[in-house]
Amino acid sequence: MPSTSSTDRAEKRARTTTPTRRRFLRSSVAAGTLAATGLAGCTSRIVGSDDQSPSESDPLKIGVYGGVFKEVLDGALVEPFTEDSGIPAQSEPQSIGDAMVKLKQAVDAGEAPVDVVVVAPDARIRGTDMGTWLNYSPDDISRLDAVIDDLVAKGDQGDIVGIGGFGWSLNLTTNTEVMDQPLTSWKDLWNDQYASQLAANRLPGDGFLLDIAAHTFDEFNGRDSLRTKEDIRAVMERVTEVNPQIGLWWAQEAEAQQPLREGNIGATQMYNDVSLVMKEKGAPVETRFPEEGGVLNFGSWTIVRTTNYPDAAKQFVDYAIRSDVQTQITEQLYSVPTIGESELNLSDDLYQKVYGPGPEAAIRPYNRLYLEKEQWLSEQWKQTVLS
Amino acid sequence: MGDDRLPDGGTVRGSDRERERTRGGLLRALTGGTVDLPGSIARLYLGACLAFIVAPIAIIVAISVTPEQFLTFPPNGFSLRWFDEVLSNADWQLALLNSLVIAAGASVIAASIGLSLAFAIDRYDVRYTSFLRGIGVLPILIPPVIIGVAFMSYFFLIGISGTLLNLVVAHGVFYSPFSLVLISTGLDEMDRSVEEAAMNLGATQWQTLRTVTFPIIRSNVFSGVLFAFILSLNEYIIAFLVSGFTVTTVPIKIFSSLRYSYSPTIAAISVLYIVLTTAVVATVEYYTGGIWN
Amino acid sequence: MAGETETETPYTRDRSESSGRLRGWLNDRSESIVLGYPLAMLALFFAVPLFLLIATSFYPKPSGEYYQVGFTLEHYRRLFTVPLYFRRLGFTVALSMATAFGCLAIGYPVAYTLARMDSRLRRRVYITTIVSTMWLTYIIRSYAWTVILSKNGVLNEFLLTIGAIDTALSLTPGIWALAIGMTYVFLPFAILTLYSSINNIDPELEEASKNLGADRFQTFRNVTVPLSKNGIYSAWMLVFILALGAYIVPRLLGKPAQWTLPVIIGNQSLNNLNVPFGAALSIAMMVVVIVILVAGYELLGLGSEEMAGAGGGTDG
Amino acid sequence: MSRIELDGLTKVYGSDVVAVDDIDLTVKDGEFVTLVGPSGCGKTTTLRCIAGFETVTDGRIAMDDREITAEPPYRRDVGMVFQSFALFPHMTVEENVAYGMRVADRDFSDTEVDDRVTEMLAMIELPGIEERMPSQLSGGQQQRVALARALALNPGALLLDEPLASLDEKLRKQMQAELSRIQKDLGVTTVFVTHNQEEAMTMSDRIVVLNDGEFEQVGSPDTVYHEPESIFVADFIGKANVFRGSVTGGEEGVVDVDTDTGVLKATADDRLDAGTDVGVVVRPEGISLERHETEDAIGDGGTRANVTAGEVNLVQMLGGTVEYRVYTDAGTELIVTTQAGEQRATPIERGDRVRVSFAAERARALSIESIVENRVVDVRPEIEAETGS
Repeated sequence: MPSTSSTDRAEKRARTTTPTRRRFLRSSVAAGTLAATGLAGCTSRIVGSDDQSPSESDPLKIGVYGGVFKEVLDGALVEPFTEDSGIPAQSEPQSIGDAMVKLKQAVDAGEAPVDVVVVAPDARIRGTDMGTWLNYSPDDISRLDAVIDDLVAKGDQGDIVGIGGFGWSLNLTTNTEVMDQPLTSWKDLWNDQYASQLAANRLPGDGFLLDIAAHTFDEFNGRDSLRTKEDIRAVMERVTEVNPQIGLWWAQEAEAQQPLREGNIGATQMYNDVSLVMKEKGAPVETRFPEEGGVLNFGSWTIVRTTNYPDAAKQFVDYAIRSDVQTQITEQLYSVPTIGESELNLSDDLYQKVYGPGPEAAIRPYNRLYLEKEQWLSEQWKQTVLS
Repeated sequence: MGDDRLPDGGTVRGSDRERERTRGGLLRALTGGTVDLPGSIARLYLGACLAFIVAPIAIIVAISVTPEQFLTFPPNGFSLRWFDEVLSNADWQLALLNSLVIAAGASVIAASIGLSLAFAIDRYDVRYTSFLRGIGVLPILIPPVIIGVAFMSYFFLIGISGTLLNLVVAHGVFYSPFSLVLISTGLDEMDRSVEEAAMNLGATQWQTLRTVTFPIIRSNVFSGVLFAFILSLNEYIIAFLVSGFTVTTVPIKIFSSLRYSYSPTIAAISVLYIVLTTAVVATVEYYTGGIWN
Repeated sequence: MAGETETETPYTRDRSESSGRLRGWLNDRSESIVLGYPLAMLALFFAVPLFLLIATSFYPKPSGEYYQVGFTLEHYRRLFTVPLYFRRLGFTVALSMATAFGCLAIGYPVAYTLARMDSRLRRRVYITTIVSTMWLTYIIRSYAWTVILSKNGVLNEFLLTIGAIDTALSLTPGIWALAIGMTYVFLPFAILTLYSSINNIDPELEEASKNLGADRFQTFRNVTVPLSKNGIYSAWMLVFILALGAYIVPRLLGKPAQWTLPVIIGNQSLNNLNVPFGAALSIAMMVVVIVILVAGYELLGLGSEEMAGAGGGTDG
Repeated sequence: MSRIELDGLTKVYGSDVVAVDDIDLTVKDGEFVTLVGPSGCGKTTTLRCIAGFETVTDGRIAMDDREITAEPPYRRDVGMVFQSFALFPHMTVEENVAYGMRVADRDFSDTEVDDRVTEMLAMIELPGIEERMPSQLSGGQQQRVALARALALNPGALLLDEPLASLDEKLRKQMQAELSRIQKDLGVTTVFVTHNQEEAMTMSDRIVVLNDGEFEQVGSPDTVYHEPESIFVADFIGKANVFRGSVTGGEEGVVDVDTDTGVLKATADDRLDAGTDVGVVVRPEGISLERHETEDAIGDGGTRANVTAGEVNLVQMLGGTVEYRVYTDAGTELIVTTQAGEQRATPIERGDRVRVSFAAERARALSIESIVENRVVDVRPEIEAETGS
């Protein structure tokens, strides 16, 4: 297996980057701190221990979003996995979007605070570039074939970086008590009859307004209109026109959900799955796949490079793409499954709910753009769109 | 009163006040000691201020009993399910416990740093007083986000990461300036001759500190501890960064669940906090005979 | 009388060196301990991270990647050339100052009334109430204010009912919601600080002033306020600093144009992983804040008092 | 009780502020010594050096034969009463008085402590106030409690730092007496600091007049008052009329001084050379007043060498004495006091022309080098304020 050698090297490197100097610092400072505070925390995992299996006291740690997300994943994935494989596993709720700095630092320090983590595409790409993820052989994942092709993120040599776990579609969700009709087109964001009544995600790489504008308006040419700064500027110019309509720029879903429920805003960009949960729980909201297509993105299961349990982690990822697991998660979260339709056992109604017009109709965002030009973009964004 | 009436420079600060006290005492006796302070406008203003303080609490209490799965105001019914959720859910319990332990440890560290530094600055003939004061206040001047990143890098560098201790130390150091400022203020404002009186009566420095100085600046010290405790309890970003992935506090837990809306558990936790505060403050007041008197 | 006291029970001090060894040791070393402990803690857990932070602000950060060890002035150049950042810094400082003054304006009368309240029970109830608001997470307090200030919120309904307005005001998110929210979350800090300070002022001083013919306002201005100068400065400074670091409240109650520098720093560090630039922004902010605090300290004359006090009990 | 010795005591603040400059003083066992002087003269610093609150720059301090220069305050056997009283505001009177016993290394039983507190409160004539808080006491009561506290452990010496300064006039008089009584009863060595010369005069065995960190004069109240060794002392202790001038001649301890008021005869301790600038100091009670009804000759020679005329500006009854302000024809204002009982045929009133005279024995010529500004008459403002009210 020639492809694993680089992986092995990476692992080895990680485990041996603990020079004595740091050990010394570590022990002396820790001792000092202990003495100073008289408080003992739980000891951190120190890299370099022998590769062994996860145990009850040191289970396989899975980084996931918290709240309902964690509840569902615990019930549909983590606990069944432990039952099935006998490997103790535990989910760790995190604000994953903010956690990349932490992961990077931990990995650089040779530590693995979590072993497996589900990340959005931008974070996955970033992690790949920074060497945060473990690259492993496709042979390690028995069910790989079931996964929709482009949802397996691969490294340069064909080794695996991440495997799609579930997806979400960014749609338009309307409070039907405030607005007569649910919004059905992205163009509505540009419609000045909705002055101050709408909401949108403020992060360019989360709200994808550039992608949306490039796909929605005829003067642009989809992703091709986002290749050069000059072109992007033109699209951004167009995006700036949504500003009068946007009464609320949010960064996290919950920030928009409350105002939407309470009618403080009439409609917003919102994830399909979140909206369906909201509606199910009694909120007066309707979500629509916009005519131009929802913005479809997938969260990938990635393995942290410095993990002590690469084998257990791979087993977990393999388990996460089992069809019954995928079905369950989809049923409970209304997320988009990442394995082929034929593998699943979804009702038509549910399929309709989560896919709408189907994956082919969706806008697949230009994720890499938001990384390659991030500084420029974030500055331009704050100075034009958000001003 | 001529210059001669000024206290000898050698006497302590506050002696002027003491002198005024006597005069005031006489005046008070003459005037019958009436305090005619808040007039009706003042009272109205005060009422508005208190309403400003209380209104949000009332709203939070109201939404904590919503039977619905979202924060709802006004609530469409009455249910204690969210209290039950907080009190019976092991994750919430752990997060709550972590938060309280971290806050307690951090407030102890913050107070100990603030107290000793305030004393050092105040008491000893230390050169560079303003330098020390500056150093003491500096931690809080760095935005939490970035000090969080710095702490995180540092903890990884020295190899302690992902423990409660990280948070305790990070919060303790970060919030120590509050203790320092408050205790310094207390020391500045107290009549220092009482300490000399104590030493003159045979009390060692330590005894003086324990039996005289500390009781007098107690409300300042306690405010410092309280501030650190509360700020630590509420602090998200530093905690998030230095906690690794394994230590969960209440704010971390709340933030991690933001994808699926604000859960009314937050309101329930808040109400529990209010109850807890009332209990703690009442107990402390009862046993100490009044912190803020 | 002298004879009487000296006969049976000699009420004199025992001057022998019998004090406990530990206590003696502590006393002998108290100075170095009292100064050494905080300095060691700050050196170990603050100076070193701060140094790392300063070093980090000079590290290059290639696009899409993490920062690398090296040296570049790029971040500082960007900070000074892109007007966005200084504008935001200015806004952040202005907002924090306004918050601090707002907290003083509301907090001082409250603290004063509390300190001069005759009923101990009532005072305890009020203080406990004020303290309890501090325990609410910023998120929930921000939410409570959106409930009050939003378009279908309590305030709008009230104003519409009494006919003060015709159409609902859109207050949140917005500058007013932000200002109110910031003031609200930091007010208890101001009140408690001011309370401790005002409580130390002898009420008889105020009566003395009134007795000398000063009206209530003059007394307040000439007696109460000057005597609580330290407390006022402390309260102002605490709120100012807390407000500067505020992250959640501006995010939840402000429009993007009103997001404060820490939000941007957070965005840079967490979303863009540009820690070096975040560090540079932080250092710029720190410098500006220090300048403001020192200026305030000097302006209020606290500095000169400090100089006088440094001599300790001199009469020369 | 103990003897206190100061030997070359020097205290310098910073690098060049000399608060106390090389002073030597022995306070005898049981003696009441008062340090008096204007603000900033170093008297409080001296006291604080004895108490151990200031580190001595140079010199040594000893109690009896034990050197205590470097001892911390809590190992010195001195009790102190502070200007602000410094009662512990968070403790009751009992706790305040018992404090020294509570913190002492040796154990006092509760009964011993109770007994002693009761005894001390009896001594200060405030029995039964054990449970009160300091804030519930009047200034005078606080002062006495502070005294009781300082004396509870029978200190070798008692230090009093302007303890009466914050009391009103009547209370102050009362406390002066009280303090003297207690001090005499206990026979405790006492060092008293005040800027009020009157207090110094009435209470002390010896007075030390300090100026600018140095001793101006040490002596009994009587000596210091009647035989001041410098203009400063004359000026500071009691009221004094000072005529500036220069020596023109003289013999046998009496010199002639040429002043604006004319040539005055005054006694002089030292031989003052002709041409020396001097001040002629006359106490108010050393001057006689006579109604000046006719323009008859001024100066009848002999003992009444010093005579001038003026107009009465002010007449004040001060209990036992009457004080007059006289504006002389030479343009100076004089203070003159007479016994109230000294009946005259027609009382002298404001506006009357008077003849002013004093004997050479009542006038002292003192070298003027230490006096900078020309203060002809120095009326301590506080006295004016007190007596005027």
